[in-house]
Amino acid sequence: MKRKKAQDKTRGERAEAGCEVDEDRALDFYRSMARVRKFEEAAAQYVREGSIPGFIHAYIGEEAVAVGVCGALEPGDYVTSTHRGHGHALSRGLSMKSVMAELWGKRDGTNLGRGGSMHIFDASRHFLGTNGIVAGGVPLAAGAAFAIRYKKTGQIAVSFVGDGGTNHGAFLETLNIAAAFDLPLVIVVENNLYATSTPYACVTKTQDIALRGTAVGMAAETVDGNDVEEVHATARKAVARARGGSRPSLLVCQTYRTVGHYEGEPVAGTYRTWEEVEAWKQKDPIINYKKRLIERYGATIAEQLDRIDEEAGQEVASAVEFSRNAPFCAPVEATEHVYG
Amino acid sequence: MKRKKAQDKTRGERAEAGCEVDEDRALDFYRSMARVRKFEEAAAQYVREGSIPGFIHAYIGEEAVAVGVCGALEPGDYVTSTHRGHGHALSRGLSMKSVMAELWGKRDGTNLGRGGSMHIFDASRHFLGTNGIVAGGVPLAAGAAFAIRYKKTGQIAVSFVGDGGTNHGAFLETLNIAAAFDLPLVIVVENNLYATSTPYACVTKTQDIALRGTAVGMAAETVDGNDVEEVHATARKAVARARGGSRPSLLVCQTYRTVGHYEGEPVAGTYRTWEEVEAWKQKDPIINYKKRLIERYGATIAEQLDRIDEEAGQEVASAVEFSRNAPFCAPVEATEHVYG
Amino acid sequence: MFTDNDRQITGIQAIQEALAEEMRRDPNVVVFGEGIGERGGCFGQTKGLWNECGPERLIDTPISELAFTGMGIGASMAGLRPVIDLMYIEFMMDAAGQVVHQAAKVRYMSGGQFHCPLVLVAAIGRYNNAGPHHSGCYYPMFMHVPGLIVVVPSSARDLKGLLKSSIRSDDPVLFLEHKSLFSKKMAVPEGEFLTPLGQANVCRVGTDASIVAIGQMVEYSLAAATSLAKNGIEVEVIDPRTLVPLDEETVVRSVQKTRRLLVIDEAHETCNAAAEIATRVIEKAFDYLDAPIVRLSGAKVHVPYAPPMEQFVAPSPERIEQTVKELVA
Amino acid sequence: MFTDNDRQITGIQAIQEALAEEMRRDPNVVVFGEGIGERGGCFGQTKGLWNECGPERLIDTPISELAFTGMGIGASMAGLRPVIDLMYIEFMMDAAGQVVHQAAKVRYMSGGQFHCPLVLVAAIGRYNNAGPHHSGCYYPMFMHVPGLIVVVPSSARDLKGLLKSSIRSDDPVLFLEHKSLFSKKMAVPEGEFLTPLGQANVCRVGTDASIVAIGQMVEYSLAAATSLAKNGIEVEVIDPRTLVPLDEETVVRSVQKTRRLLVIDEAHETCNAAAEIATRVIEKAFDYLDAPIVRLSGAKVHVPYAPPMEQFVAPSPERIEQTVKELVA
Ligand SMILES: Cc1ncc(C[n+]2csc(CCOP(=O)(O)OP(=O)(O)O)c2C)c(N)n1
Ligand SMILES: Cc1ncc(C[n+]2csc(CCOP(=O)(O)OP(=O)(O)O)c2C)c(N)n1
Ligand SMILES: [Mg+2]
Ligand SMILES: [Mg+2]
Repeated sequence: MKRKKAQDKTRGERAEAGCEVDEDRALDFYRSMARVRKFEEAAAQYVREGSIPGFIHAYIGEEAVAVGVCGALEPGDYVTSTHRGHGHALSRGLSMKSVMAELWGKRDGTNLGRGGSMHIFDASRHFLGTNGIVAGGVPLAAGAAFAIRYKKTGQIAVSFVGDGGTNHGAFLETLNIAAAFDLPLVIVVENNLYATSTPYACVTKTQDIALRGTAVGMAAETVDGNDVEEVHATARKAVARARGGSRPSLLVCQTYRTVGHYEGEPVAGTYRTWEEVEAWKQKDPIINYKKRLIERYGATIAEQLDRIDEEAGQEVASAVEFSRNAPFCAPVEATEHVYG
Repeated sequence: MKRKKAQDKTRGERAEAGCEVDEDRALDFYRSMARVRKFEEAAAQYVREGSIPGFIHAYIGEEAVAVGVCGALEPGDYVTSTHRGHGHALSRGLSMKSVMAELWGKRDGTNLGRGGSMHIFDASRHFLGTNGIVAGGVPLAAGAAFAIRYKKTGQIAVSFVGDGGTNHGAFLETLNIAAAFDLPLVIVVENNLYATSTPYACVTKTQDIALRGTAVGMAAETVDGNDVEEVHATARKAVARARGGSRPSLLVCQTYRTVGHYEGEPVAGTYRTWEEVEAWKQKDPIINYKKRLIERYGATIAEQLDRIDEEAGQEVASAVEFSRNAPFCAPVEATEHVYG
Repeated sequence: MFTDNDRQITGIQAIQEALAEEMRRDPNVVVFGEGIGERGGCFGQTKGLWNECGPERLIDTPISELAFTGMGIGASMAGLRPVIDLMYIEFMMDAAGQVVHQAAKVRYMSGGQFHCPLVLVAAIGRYNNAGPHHSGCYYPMFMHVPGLIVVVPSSARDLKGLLKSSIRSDDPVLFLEHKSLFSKKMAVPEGEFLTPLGQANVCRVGTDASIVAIGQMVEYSLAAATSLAKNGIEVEVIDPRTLVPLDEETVVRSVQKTRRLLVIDEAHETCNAAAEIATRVIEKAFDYLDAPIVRLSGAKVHVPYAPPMEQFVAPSPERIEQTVKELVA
Repeated sequence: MFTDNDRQITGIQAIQEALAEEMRRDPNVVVFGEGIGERGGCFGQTKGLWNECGPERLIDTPISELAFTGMGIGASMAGLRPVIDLMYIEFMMDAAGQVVHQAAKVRYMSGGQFHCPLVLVAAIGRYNNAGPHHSGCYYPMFMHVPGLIVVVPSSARDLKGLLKSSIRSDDPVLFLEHKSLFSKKMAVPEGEFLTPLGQANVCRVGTDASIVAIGQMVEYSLAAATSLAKNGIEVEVIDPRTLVPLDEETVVRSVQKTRRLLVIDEAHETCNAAAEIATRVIEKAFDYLDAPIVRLSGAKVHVPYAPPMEQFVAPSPERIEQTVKELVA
């Protein structure tokens, strides 16, 4: 399926394509995206300020992918994430306070402050971790998918990976295995066009990532990753294939980060032009969704959306407050949770 | 290009497809294949007998691939090989005596008996080694191709790899890089349908290996690997693409080993049926080529071919004699040729 | 503990038994690897399991070490207890990213939320001229990585007892089988037994010097010890069996008694297990030593193919004997 | 050797200079890595080279560590001298198969027909809470592998001088840069100079005890030494600089003088460089030792994220000082 821009579609076409959701769902999507956005903005600020130690990779501009995909999942489904994983964690229902506290390195973090941004785990949410190793989570998700099928539990597994990750053996090998073994797995590529500073087009001859799925016999689709409803609709089909028929899918979401690779990197001017960034900001998944919902449901909904924005901001502020005041683990606790 | 069996083609079609070569060339092809066959038969015998230490993977049944491809190369071209690499070594002009002596672990071996069957190197032939690591040679060949292009020497690089190797990250990652970087490289897949005991069809969803090339934007063709002239003709095109335009190719050769995975493994009865092996023996690249040349040039050539068989046998016998009597390196020489 | 008339079985049979018993006991045990299905594995290690376990639990993988090792890790996080057969330890290098950064770290990073109960099985050691890509030991590289248990058995009995314990471990285990054990027949008791991880085996009691030997070096050391006994030299031979965690106490106690220590390790010398063991003894029992600790190791070169050179690069019973004589002189 | 009024530059600038000089000198030097082209590398290590060298010699790779490392090896066999930038040493695990089985072995296996003149560059060590996937040292794993040279500089001067020597080496070099050096300004002489591989640096002369320290531990040890001197304790501080080959002689000579040895290594304890150094000293200078060798190492756990825990897992100047006091007591 060739990508078709969201704005190219009429409302009728969207409904027909099964993209359009009901109002409650739409508000959920919007809320989820707004929460991620506000979270990332705050996290970035506290990294700049130095109160969050370490570094983070913000998900700003890509929120529709995590929200659209995770909206298609059941609570028991397994998810592996990336170095840019706060959005996945929040969209999977991890406690915002705990995720924020993890960034602050605090004991009340999802995993006691031992991991930080690139190592967020939550067993209660079947969240198998953000990951500091590019494509490192892809085989893990395939393994979870294997376990699921073996135990016939009816769950599925989802793995997020970047465009850069699709050139790594961990992704490429797993893609073949997932297809060969009929694993109940959805691999979601977040194609934001760059791996750090490297344009995907400079390290590949063709940029149609979905072909890699097709080549190994896997269902593969490409969607507008900035359109939460399109992502969601396609993810639902992929999830159904996995859950119903134990068939894996490759879902390529075209998107863009409108911030630097990590917080602190210039947004543009080095390897990306300001024009390019600006053009993508015009396609902002949250702003445009707000516009679309107002078009669709009329001005009355604007107020609700504003309230959602506000609530998300408050939730983030209270997560920050909580994290700032939370205690660290004692230094000697560093020796726990490892054998030998 | 869909594979078409050699026997399906008429002579006219073959000539038209640019497959048919002149008589001298045909005799060369036959001689090269016969030499490899006789070499492998002898090596296998001396492994069984215990006078060759270690183990070997014989190339019997696949000779047309090495001979067809290497026949398209210039002396300066780089080649990387596999664990099943005697055929590649001989087809690249390595001294048969030295290769045999390497198998015997002798000082007169290509590399002083330090490597044996899976580690045959010859710098004078730009032969970058048989390899004990599946797909281990593929990135090496890409590197040689990079060096060539960088130095503008007009050489090219060729990498042989098995079907099993095409599921390894070293192959998959390199495939993308070769395409992206326009490397003067030909990757030759020897698809003998099995990786050890594992049918390719059991660990892949689709068996069209060429698709993997296409998916990353590389020229890819599939040929009858038991037809030396078809292999050669296609290899020539790939070599021309590499040498002329610095464009890589993936060349998939469908073939079969009519012996066990390693010498000592039963030929059939475990993971392969006798019927399957027998059917492939009917497609033996050497016997059939002999038949075809007799058809083509008449009975007079039969005598020449018989003489070639005999000469090959004699050459092998004298390589064996040489190797048997050659000295080992002194034990302490094990400490040489390594730093630190 | 075991009677003298134990039955004799090969190392491979011991492994088969351990797998069969554990797979029967626990349906969460599955095996991933190349050719470990109907074929029974490259060394026969899964022979006889096919009828009982079939393709659901014996998963023939493509040659994708990184991915199928990672899959095993993910499966272990989701409740299975995979045994991942990597054939030769050399091929574990292609899976090192997943082993070091995921398997070894998941429990630690997640603050104990996730465990990786899996066993990475691989064959090690010089054996019959397999050449430089099929003869290495390399366990010291993985001993360095926190979170990994490293087991190197030296007998069929321990192959069985330790493999069973490894499968029951909640932490990832590297279970490394010296090829010299595969076809050798050795005494193994009937029926089920476990050998605990982290417990050394004093294979021979002695008073004049202690030898700590790993893998095939245990056999070599016992041969040297027998010969030395004829000269009135009684050496104690200790097989640590698990290198991580290391049973320091048994080693230190022995050194306190004999006051002399020889550590024998087939792995290349630099940063090997022998260096770690020697250093621990220095840290814990320096004052008991009457002579420098001596280390005999695999040479600091790769394992060459030709038989005379291949033999040269590892300690031999003769060299061990000679070294002990010098040590106690 | 160098004057006091050497100019001060950062570690990254030192690396840039070494690369620039060597690339100017030898057209066969090329750099492979992620983002090392126009962007100048994740740490700025190739900044300033783009105009001169361009995309032909600064090759931005996809995230395919195994393949581009293997490419570097193949290119080196075909006559180039690649510098392969792996960013963090963690990502070298994904290339371990090519590093261990090809780069380290080609010269040996081929009987000296082929050489691998290449440099594998990676950043190591705890630094600013990068978390468990970006804070490791791991050099001991690679020290174990014959055929690899392992270099761990501890100053901007050595970063420059050793990188230049590494690029000129005909054997593969792991060149490991501690992140703490990147933005620190240190004295580096103007103009070209080489620091030889295999030669330790005696950073401070002393009589009461010897410290062998690696990477950032050199800085910590010198701080401890200054403080100890105020208490009248004079320690000798030795930086081996290259761990393989190791300048045993300098270490042994120092121990013969001071009769006490402390080895400090940020890498996890088990089978680390400190274990190797301690064992060599036992082998060569046991009789000179007046006290057990002491080893201070990175903890046997991964490097956690939270600042207090991160600090806890490596030796500190205070712990070094305290340990020396106990050692000389
Ligand atoms: C195996 C590995 N190699 C390199 C890195 C360094 N690194 C971190 S993020 C990144 C870029 C990833 O690009 P992509 O997969 O497209 O994700 P994005 O950052 O664009 O979301 C790189 C190279 C890493 N973490 N792991
Ligand atoms: C990385 C790696 N994994 C596993 C092996 C063990 N092994 C040796 S040959 C082989 C099968 C290779 O199959 P294929 O690539 O199809 O080549 P063929 O033997 O059929 O010629 C395997 C699995 C190896 N040598 N290297
Ligand atoms: Mg990206
Ligand atoms: Mg094959």
